[in-house]
Amino acid sequence: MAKIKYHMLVCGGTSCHASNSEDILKNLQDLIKIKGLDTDVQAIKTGCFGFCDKGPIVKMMPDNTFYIQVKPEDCAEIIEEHIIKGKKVDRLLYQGTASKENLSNSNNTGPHKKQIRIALRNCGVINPENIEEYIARNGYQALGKVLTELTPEATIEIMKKSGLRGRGGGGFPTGLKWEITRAVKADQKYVVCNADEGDPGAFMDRSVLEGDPHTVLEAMAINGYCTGADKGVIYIRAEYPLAVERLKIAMKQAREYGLLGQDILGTGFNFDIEIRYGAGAFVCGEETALIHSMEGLRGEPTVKPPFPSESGFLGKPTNVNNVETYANIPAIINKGADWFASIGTEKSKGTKVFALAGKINNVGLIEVPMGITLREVIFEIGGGIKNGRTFKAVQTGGPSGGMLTEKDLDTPIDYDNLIAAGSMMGSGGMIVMDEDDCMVAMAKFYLEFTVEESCGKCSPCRIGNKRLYEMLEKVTQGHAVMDDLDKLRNLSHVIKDTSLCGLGQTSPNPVLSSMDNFYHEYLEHVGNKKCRAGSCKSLMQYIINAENCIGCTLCARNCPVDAIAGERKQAHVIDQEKCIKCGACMEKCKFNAIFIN
Amino acid sequence: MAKIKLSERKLQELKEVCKSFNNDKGELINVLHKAQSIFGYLPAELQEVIAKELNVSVAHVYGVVTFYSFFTMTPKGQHPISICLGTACYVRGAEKVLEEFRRVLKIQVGETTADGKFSLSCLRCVGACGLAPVVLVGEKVYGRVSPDGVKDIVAEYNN
Amino acid sequence: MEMVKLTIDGKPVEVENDTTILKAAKTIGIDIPTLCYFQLKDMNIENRPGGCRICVVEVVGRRNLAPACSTNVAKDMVVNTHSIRVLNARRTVLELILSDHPAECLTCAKSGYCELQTMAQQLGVRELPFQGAQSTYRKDTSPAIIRDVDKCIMCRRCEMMCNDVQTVGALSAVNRGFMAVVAPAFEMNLEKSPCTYCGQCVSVCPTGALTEVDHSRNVINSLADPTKTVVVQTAPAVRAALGEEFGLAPGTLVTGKMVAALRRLGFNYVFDTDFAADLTIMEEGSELLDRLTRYLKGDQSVKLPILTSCCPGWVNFFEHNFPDLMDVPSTAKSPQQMFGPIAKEYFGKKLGIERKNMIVVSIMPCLAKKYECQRDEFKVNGDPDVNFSLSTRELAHLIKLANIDFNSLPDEDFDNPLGASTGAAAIFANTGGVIEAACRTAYELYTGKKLEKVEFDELRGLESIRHATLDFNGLPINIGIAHGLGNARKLLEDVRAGKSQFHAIEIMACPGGCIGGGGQPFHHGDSEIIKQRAAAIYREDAGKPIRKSHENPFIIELYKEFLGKPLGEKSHHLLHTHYFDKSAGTFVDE
Amino acid sequence: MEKIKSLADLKKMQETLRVKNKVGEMSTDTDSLILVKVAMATCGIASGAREVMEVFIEEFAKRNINASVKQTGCMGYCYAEPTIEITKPGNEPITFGYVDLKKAIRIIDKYVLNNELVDGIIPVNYETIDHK
Repeated sequence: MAKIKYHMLVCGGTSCHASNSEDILKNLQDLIKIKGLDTDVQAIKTGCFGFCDKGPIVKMMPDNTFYIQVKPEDCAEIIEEHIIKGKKVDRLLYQGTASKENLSNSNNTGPHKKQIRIALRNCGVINPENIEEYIARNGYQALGKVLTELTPEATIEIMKKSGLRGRGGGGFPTGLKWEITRAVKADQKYVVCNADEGDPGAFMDRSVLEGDPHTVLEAMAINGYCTGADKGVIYIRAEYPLAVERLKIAMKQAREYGLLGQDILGTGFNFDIEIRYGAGAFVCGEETALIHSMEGLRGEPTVKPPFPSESGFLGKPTNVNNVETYANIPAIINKGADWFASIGTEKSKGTKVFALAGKINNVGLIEVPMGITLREVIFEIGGGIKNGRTFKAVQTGGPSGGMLTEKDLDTPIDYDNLIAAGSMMGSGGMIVMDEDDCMVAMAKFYLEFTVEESCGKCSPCRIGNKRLYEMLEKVTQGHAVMDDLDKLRNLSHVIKDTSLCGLGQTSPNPVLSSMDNFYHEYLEHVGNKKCRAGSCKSLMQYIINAENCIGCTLCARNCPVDAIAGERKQAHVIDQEKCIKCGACMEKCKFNAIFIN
Repeated sequence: MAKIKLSERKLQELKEVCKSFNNDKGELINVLHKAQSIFGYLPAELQEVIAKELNVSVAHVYGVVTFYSFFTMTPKGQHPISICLGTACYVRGAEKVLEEFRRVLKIQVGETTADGKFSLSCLRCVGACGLAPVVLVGEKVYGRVSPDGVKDIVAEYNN
Repeated sequence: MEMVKLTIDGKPVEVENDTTILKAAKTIGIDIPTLCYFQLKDMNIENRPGGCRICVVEVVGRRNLAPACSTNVAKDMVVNTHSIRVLNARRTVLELILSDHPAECLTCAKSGYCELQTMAQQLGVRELPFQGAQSTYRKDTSPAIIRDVDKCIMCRRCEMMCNDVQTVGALSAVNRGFMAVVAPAFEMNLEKSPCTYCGQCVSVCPTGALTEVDHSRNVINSLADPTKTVVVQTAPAVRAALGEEFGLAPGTLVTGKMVAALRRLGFNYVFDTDFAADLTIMEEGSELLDRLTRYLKGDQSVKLPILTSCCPGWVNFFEHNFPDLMDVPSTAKSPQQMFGPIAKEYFGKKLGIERKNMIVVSIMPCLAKKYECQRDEFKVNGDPDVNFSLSTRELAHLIKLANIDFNSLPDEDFDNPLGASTGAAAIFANTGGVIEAACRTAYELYTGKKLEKVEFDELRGLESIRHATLDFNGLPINIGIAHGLGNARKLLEDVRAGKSQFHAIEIMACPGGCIGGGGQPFHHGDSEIIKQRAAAIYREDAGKPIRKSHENPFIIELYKEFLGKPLGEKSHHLLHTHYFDKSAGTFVDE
Repeated sequence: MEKIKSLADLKKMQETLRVKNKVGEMSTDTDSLILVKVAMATCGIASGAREVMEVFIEEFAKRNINASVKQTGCMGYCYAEPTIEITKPGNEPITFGYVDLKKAIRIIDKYVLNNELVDGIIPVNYETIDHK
């Protein structure tokens, strides 16, 4: 059946492409033909390998030889030596950790991969609708282990030792949270899975639930065992029908296999889970708001303390963790706290899943060890900026986070470093922006979101964010004065300082961080009435170049607001007061006489 | 507000739903979800019935309905169109797509066309950021939508 | 309880560890400003949403500012209530609130009483730095209450009162974010909601978002009309609170000055609702005795307990919520509504004044009375028995309008015959008062013996639900008392479930009874004021020469001359009413 | 389904399943079938993964190819949806992106039948923790 013996994979990622990978491919293909190898050997372009700094890359299969920084002129040597003689071309080999002497014989399959999948270990691997595939991949063994071999205290000790911190954004140590809930005495306790992923541009939790629902169920049961709860509730966005469907299937199967319900694995431990639905309220990601929503109330947060660990769902002690946090737990139990703690940085252990999106080539879901730099994420895994544009900023932490710029690219990503850099980990949205994105408009975009999602309970968030938004609107419309920028900053600080819950306490972050990093853009909007990204419509001007205009009147006839005046056969003029910047004139002009200023 | 007549059969179905939740007021949001899927929206009359079934005040039900953006008190169009305005879609030009929909359908966000065929709404991230900008028509997801593609999408449903 | 030591503004303080910073500060004379926070001590009423953020203070070591109203003290905590950071934040937050509040102070009904206005003054706001969109809503005028929720600051006090205290459920927070506001379902008119018009929302609203419907202009017009004979009746609770509006200490009885002021305002006859209260006791007490005796004789058709029916808020409440129990309350009209027909049909006829030429005005501590006097069953050919009902606050306003120096007025007496009353009528103002008055009469009529002590101390107090067993000559009579509709609901649910042990239950809709009514001068959460009013009412009773309703000579005369006997045919026609099932009330028009 | 009664039973079951399913592991058994996994998370389905999966099932049946097609979760390559992964006996799994109906047929013609690769291969750029 198999006819082709050798595959040569040539990276076709943007950055390799920029360094002549196209020529490499062509050379290889030509050589294969010339040498009459085309029945045995095939060279083909692939997607990005994610090692752009080592590109262009050529990977040989099936022996997995990894050639780096290949030049078009190297192709003949590769064909001659590797294919015909069966000898690797040492000088092009990726060395990695292997010693020089053993290079040819080493089974090195290329640079160490930037991504490690722990939370996503089963996503894209197993059929999420089949519990047996999960079981085959060690599924429910962690639960079995804690129920039969470990006390709740010992399990909590493992969790603490692993250094796992909440992946929902706050970064609170998970083991400690469990310990606190365990310590509260009550006749009934609950564990909750927060699957109300609401950050615009984030889909980590959805992917886990859609790809590996059992891991969440298993981890919740472990949590229940540790904290003393026999009931679990998954609070999930109604916007995620597929995740809900797969969770339901998973729950049904787990019950059938006796992995949820009474007397799990014959240990006498009872635990079951129900689903409650969100209904489109971002604030319900906040613990207390989430709990009120689960109780059928308006999802308004309440002042903490009391914390949910003392008084949560239905007034009972409740432990809330997010989906990604749960997804790490079975792996930690199976492979040990030390293993987990060996990954990541001193204070942030393990990996983090990010939803990489925006103006980036490889939009996708990635899981990287803590401590990786933004540069690696954006330019290697992400394959760089789309359409060869220039990187401007990356937004992390969603509406609670901030903009990180060029200067932050080499900062190792962890909870504390991101806060120090003026942003935050957040739940894992990572939106890349290029030079076409106006930073004031981005801040306004996030504020618009916050204004829409504010619950309205406390005045700084309810009214303050609205005023922030209005001021930003003034800036983008060119109506703001310098005094407004000071007001913007002061108000931002007051909102952070006085808001009731995390939403308001972080909502001004996009404003503050864009002001910190791109103050010149604010100044330009206010002082010069100019938007360098060209995205603030009000600051755009359509202008008719009298040189090119022949006075055909087409533009004037197509202007929906009669903003264009001029005699036939004479240059026309646009009344900037009337112009609504619809662009119809420019579209119609056949003489390239209209341009944007 | 003129009174509308709710279908007896659907009302019966709703009452069964409430019963299946033990008429527990803590299940209000679950009940509202089901009610909206039965009736397509949550008119005032329906909220009164739900309040009675769960033994809570109508004001409370309305307070909850108006808190969550998923719930709607106006009937959606036959083909509800939702434009994702999540960050990924935003930076990839979702606003222009929205504008084009408004222009083509001649309605604003939250409105339904006169023939009841289309309604327009915005939502925040369906998690398909890889396909940004994303538009939903009913359950169907359209990815990488450009303003130019808007007419074609509408045309698909106009015959 | 463990004690903790902490420092507030450099001063050491030691308090129990579950004390809030706000309360701890108060013990050492530091008054942290609050806006949404509201408390009626001794009545278990507290509103602490932590929403306005005016009370924020700096706690050393804490990342953000802490709301003093809902942050508990901790050991060695160091609190600063007026650092630059706090002052800037507090003023900015207030400026934000003001930026979404109509700047209509000059014409606002609440001007001078508005807590937001006071706060702006206190924090020295001199300009409004934030301009922008304002959240605006439809105005809503019901028979008793005006909602102008453009002025709502989302303190949630009204929502708490309406739901947690009164369990009426007319109001809820609705919408989200900037458009969030407190409103009835579908933001429809209150009139279409299960609102009882108890007015407790109005009495706690810090701003002009909720105010009473003002009828004082109608009264002024009537007084100016020479063809009209204008008769006024004043409820018992008014005299114990009206003085507050003129700077007198809470609990000052101003009965005589009030009468004098009303006379100067031009009322032709200044009568007293207390007279009608005595009349109520005759009817309601007789009904109690009648039901009791028949019940004791084994009459299966008799319903016990009997519930008092003086309180219109309470009547509205059970019409909405307990239509299945409509045969339980007494059929006796409230004193206000007993007064109306007696004034028009008895007094008016006696003087030869045609019904259409007599205007009856009531001064009430209550907003539900405004609705009550407009009910159709209390009208004859469209002419209401009581034409207008003014609140205590409106009366004060009217007095000021007429340039009357209230405090220097002499004490004057009510006119006769409808101005004479007993101590039993006076205590109608307090929770437990109606039933005590009824018992004074019922005891004597039932046992035929004179009471040695007219005070029933076991029926007094401010506890939310109280019960007592009285000895009617060897017959134990179980009395239940509830004030606040939430407490009433509990007693009613027992009745519905057949678990109630009581023979008679007194219910008043407002916490404290009528002295805490929705039409009284604003107490701003000071429960001491309510206690002082209650004490004043008991003083009024103690000072009366006659303290039992059935001994009121004018009442005796009224029965002899006009009514015949309690529960007689004429009484039935003029002094008793019936109730309506309003449970099916819908917001949606047919 | 009989409930699993103990950890030992669970482990026993896992062993059986591991052999039976050879889930996600490189196949060493040259005789066993070809495994096609289709990423069926929201993004994938929105881009047409369901239709692609159907094509594979139909074509394999039509052509009598000994293969198994199954759905799985997100593989992470949102930019290249729909994505599929093919494991041929004795070979490393290969991931293909931008798989539309036409391409699905091409993949069968070229790779499945002739071991010839087609454009749009996505190099796997992550490691998944070892489960042994």
